[in-house]
Amino acid sequence: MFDNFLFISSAALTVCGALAVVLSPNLMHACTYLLTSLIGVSGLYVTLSADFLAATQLVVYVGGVVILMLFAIMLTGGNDNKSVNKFGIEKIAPMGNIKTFTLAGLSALLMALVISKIIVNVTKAVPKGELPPFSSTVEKIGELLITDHVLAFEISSVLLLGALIGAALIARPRKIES
Amino acid sequence: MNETVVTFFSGSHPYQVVTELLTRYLGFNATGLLTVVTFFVACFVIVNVMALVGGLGTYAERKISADMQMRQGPNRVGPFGILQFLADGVKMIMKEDIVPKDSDKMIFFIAPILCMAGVFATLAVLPFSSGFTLTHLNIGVFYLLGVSSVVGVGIFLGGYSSNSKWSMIGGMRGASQIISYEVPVTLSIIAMVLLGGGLNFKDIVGAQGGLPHQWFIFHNPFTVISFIVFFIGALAETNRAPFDLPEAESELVSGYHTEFTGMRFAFFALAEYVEVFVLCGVAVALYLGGYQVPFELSDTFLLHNKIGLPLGPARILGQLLEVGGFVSKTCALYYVVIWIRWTLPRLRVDQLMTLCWKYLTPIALINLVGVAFWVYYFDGESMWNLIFKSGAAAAGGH
Amino acid sequence: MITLSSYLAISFLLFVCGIAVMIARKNIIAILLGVELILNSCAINFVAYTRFVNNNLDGHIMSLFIIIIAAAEAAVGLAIVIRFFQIRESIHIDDATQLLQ
Amino acid sequence: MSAYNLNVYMPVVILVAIAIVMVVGALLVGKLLRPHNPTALKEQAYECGEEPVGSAWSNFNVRFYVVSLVFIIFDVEGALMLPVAVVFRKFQGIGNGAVVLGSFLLFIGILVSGIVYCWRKGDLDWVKSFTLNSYNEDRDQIAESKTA
Amino acid sequence: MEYTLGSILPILLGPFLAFVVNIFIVKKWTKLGVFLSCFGMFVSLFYSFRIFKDFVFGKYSTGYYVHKVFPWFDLKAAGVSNFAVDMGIYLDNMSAVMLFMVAGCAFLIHIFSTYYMAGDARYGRFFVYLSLFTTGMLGLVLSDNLLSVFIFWELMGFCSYSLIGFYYEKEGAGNASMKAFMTTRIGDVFFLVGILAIWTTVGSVRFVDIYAAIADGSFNGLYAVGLPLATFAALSVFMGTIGKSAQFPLQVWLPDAMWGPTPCSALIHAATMVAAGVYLSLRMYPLMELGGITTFIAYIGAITAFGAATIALVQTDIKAVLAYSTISQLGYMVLGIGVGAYNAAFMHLITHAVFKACLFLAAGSVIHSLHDHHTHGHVQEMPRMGGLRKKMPLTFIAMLCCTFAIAGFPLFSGFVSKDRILGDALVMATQSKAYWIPAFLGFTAALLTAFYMFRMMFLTFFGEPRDKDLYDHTHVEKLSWNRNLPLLILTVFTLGGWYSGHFFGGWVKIPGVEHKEWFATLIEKPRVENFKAYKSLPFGSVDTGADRVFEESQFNPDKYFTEKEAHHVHLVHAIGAWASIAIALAGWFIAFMMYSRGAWNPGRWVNAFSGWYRALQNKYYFDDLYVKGILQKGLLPFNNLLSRFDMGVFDRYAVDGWEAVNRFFYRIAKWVDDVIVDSVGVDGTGASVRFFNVILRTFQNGKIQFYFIIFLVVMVGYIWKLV
Repeated sequence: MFDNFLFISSAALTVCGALAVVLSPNLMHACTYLLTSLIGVSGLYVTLSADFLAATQLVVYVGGVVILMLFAIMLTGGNDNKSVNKFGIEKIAPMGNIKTFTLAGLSALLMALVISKIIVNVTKAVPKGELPPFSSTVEKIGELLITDHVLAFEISSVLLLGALIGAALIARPRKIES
Repeated sequence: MNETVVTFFSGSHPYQVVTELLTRYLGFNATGLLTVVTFFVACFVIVNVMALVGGLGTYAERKISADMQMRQGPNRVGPFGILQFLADGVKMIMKEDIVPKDSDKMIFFIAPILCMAGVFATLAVLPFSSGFTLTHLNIGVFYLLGVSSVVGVGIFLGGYSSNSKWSMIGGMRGASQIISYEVPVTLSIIAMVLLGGGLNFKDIVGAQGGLPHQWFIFHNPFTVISFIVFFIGALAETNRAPFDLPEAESELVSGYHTEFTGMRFAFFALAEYVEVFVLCGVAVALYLGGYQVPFELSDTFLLHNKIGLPLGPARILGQLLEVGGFVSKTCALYYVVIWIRWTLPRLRVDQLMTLCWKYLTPIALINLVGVAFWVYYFDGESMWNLIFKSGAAAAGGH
Repeated sequence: MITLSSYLAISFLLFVCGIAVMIARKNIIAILLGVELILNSCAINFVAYTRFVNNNLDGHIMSLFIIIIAAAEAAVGLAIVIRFFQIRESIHIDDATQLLQ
Repeated sequence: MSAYNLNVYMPVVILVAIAIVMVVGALLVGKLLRPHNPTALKEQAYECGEEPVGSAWSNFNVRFYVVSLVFIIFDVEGALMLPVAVVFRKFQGIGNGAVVLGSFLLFIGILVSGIVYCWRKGDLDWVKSFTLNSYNEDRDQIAESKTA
Repeated sequence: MEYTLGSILPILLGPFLAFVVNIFIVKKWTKLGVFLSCFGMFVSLFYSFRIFKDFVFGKYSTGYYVHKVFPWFDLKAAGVSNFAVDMGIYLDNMSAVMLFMVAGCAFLIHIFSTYYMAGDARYGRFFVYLSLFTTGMLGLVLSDNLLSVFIFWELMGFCSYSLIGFYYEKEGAGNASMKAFMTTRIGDVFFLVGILAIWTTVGSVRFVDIYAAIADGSFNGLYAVGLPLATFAALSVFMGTIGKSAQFPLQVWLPDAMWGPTPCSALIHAATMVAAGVYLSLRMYPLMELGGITTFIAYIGAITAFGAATIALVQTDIKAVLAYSTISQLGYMVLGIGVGAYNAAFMHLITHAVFKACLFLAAGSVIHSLHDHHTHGHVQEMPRMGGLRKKMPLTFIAMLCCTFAIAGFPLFSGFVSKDRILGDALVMATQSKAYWIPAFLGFTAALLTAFYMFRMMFLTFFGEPRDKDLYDHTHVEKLSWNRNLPLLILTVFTLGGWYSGHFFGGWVKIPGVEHKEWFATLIEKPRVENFKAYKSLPFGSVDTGADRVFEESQFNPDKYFTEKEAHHVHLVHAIGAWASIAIALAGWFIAFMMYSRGAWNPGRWVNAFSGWYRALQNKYYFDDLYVKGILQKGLLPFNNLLSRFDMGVFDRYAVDGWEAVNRFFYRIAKWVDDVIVDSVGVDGTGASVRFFNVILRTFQNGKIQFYFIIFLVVMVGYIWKLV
């Protein structure tokens, strides 16, 4: 009962958020809608009994990536010229125009055709299993992280290091040698 | 096992009787319905209590600051002015709701909701007692971190949406301050999780005891520093003085909620006060023994078999004792927070960032490593245990 | 009845939305939003499969690393955007057609 | 249905719902009680009584971004370290504490080198040596190189 | 027996981790880095002493060894059958003694270097190399197979290259480092060939497997390039020794190695680099024996010992004398191997390491204090020294003791070991005529050794100062922990009693003290038959050794002889011992007469043997031979020949002829070009390019979203096909 409610509400949140991201003409609003979509995904993780992932989704995406995006919007949105949009160069172009939306719609349709075909085939192949009982995943993930996936664990730290150094290097204003 | 307030009650006789009766009269299995109702009632109670806490927080703040400044403070409404917050509430709801013309209306509406939702969602795992906690999630602390990070987004959007320069600066400052101080706080929490061996508050609190030497704060030298780091970080995360730069009245008028009037402002304020309470509660649960009562007085077995109370009242009394322990410790911390606000001057923004990144974060990292080494070398024994053991050995033990 | 296909459908919708965002938008940051959507849809797929098909936690680990990579990607990507904006005073994707400056 | 199910998340949903209902409800109820007579002056953003010049949504300093960048890296690091921290004592119990400690320390060490880098490069300084000047110079140089 | 990895690996990891950390920190935090290096060495010393104590004086019997193995790579999975290489640790008495010696000497040299190198511009970098160098040697000693021996061997080669060329601003240092590197490389190539030869036969390169194979007779009946395989392999491996330990044909690099800072010379000449070659030969002794090349080895050793000693007679540079004495002493060790004096050779390795390290450090101490105020350099020339014993008494004592040791005076360590080698050489000579020459050369070299060492002593420390200015500017030596302490500690260990058990020779017996010949008891030839039932243990397991407690060996030199033979051997040994003493005294006497009393004029000898003198000064023209003979006469003409062929034949006929052919076709082509290509081809191509350009430009527009759409379309096509 509650499972279904949680699933449906999270799914609705996710999908509606995603659609709103597509349709919103305002970048800041799109980012807010992305936030709701991400929270919905977190709810979906909960229904899949991936509780740790749900929390990670909240911490990393909501607390991190979205704020990063918001900051980036504010850092790039400054232009006092009134003839342009708040966040772009031209009024319409940054958030798309009829041409791009048509293109996007066509591509999305194309993808939809293909992926629906995949999904149909896959669901035929996979036996319809009941949901296994809900269980906690934190300890199991911890064990996996230091046994089977220890290399990935360590390498991810290297990845993060690279991202940190690279991004700091790029974002830092510096003098360019001519 | 994931325990909730429902599992606590569902073991009791009256609850089962009610379930049976309802099932009989309604014609379907009423377990689910009763679960929802129980949860709803519990949530409602806790939300109301928290609203009360928020209200009393403002009152306490004013009264304590008055005490410190040798003034009277609010003293007209009710005895000692204790009903002042109700009067404030009424005033708030009667105020005109002004939405700036150039503002982003949608986000202007959403921002307080994000703050409120983020703060209230943290209440779900706040461990008032072993039974009366809404739910002991397996990812308790981590969940709390994730949900409370929504507040940062709320503050940023609040500052952004009003299209006022003060608000914008306040919002940027608030968001960057909150995320910055989340780093040392997270690192301190990881150290405690290492000691407690679980993210669940029940595990962490259960690993501690009722007496101070069993608390994690005095577990080893690192945890003391860890507590200080956590506490400073919590102050900054809730934008409390001396870290109230996002709403620094002398610089930014009123910071990110400059343009919010009436109830919208009230919600921001309420969210802040409740968040302070919640973070004090987390500090208590992580470091100060949580709901543990000294000498295990709250033990149902003790109350039921040794003292002779009936089972039901014994359980309830035990839980109430635990709630009392938790709330009293939390209120003590709350007092410290207010005390700090009226004692220390506000930091400058560069000092704020320096404190976070150049002092607290390295200290928290070293602490984390230190705690990990402690757990490794002493097998998780607290320093008191080691002292007692070595003392016993010196006194002729084996 | 919640089945694998319902999750697949959601991730499918998310994916398509992401693609649409990536093509329709001319704002680089908005395009990055689309990338996030696509990454999330993949992560949902991983978790759903691991839940319904083999019920171990490998999919969770995979999703965890997707989240990590998404965070790193967002950090670096946005840094590039900011740098680009500093140089070009624009975040229009069609202004970013040349690698050199 | 066992007690071990998704019901544990019910309070979360209820609390969030209460929060939303509270805000919306208070605003709706307030609408009936409070006065509503807006004027142009009232609806202007308050900037100490002066007329606002331009939009507030303007370009901000990069330092906010660098801080949030370091933060997100640590955020992810925390998310990865928590499960390991949880199982540390368990592995310690079966005598494998050293392995976990080793990988844990290696993980931290690699990231610490990152923050040390940022520290050395001055990314953690709020008041940086580079300010608008170098930024403008930068732009001028690019403009020159473009024209040349 | 409880040797877990935790008690063995720190030996290697101490200096290695110091090296790794130092790479990063030493430039900035030099003092900390130097301390780390020394501390890493101390850790190594501590653990190796523990092993030394347990193995040599502890409860573990002689035949005991620890062998821990872990798989390095295994190609079975990749389809290559039976190709798996294991790495491992092999510990027995010999490696225990060796480890302690290496770690001890290296530690003291580290300490001394803090005195010697302080103030140098590359003070920190020196320690980086030093740590890595020591790691290489320790790793080589701990290795259980030839492959990892080779790896560490090359690691040392690299380090010696860096250390010899440490002052790379000086041209000589750069050349010397390259010379050392290239010369040893020749030996290394042969060594690698030897490893491969062994691997093809045994299927493994572990020592224990090789021993087992020798015991099983796996080498019998196999031939390679006309030689029995065992001989071939033994020769190849011995070539490695020749290169690394600077034996007769490849000895040229070692004297030049003194271009490096003196402490590193001490390390290269004493404990590490050159010792590695001899150590390898000792490890592979059963193979040499099987290959029947012991006589060859004896000759090589004797020639080296004698030749180097003669060259040392005429050197005036204090370090050069020591360098040639090193070659000479290495020759003794190899001679010992050749005449079957296994443990005497090994003992000489150890004793030589100790006194040679001490000698070099003492020389360093002398050189460092002699500062030329005109050239602002240190003075190494003996003619400018003299009378220094008053200025630096502690160094003098250390150097004197070492000189006694190397000259083979009784009571000192050199006597104990060298006498045994010479004694055994004499025994072999009485049994086989072929050994007369090595024995004779050995005894002669002993005489020369005593002579040139005392010559060095007299020139340096006795008499009147020959360069008054230099002498007056030299400070009187002050006792300092990092200058004198390493010297004095090493000096203590130049006493023979530490090695033989008899502090006063065999004659004076202290009542109540058991004289135990631990060295002779515990170090013995690998008895290959013991390894037939060998079973290796997985890496990291606790080695209980229950299945490998071998028969205790009691030192009994008569064990292998009948009573009559034993009597003969004893007699010959006694003769050899007395002869050694007499020879050492004679050497001292000649030097004394020449350089202290001045009774005999060395110049007369020079005049009398002026041809020999020039030959000696030019090191028997070996460098000239290699450079002018082999390189210039052999390789350079070959090169020239090739180039002449290139210019004369190839250029003239092939290239020029081709040109003529081309010129003909050019005429035809020009016409075709003008008429067909230009009008039709070029213009047409231009038009078509312009046409495609229009199409392609729309694709190559730099717009990411456009690319993305293309990508999507292609992907959709693929998926549609696949699903």
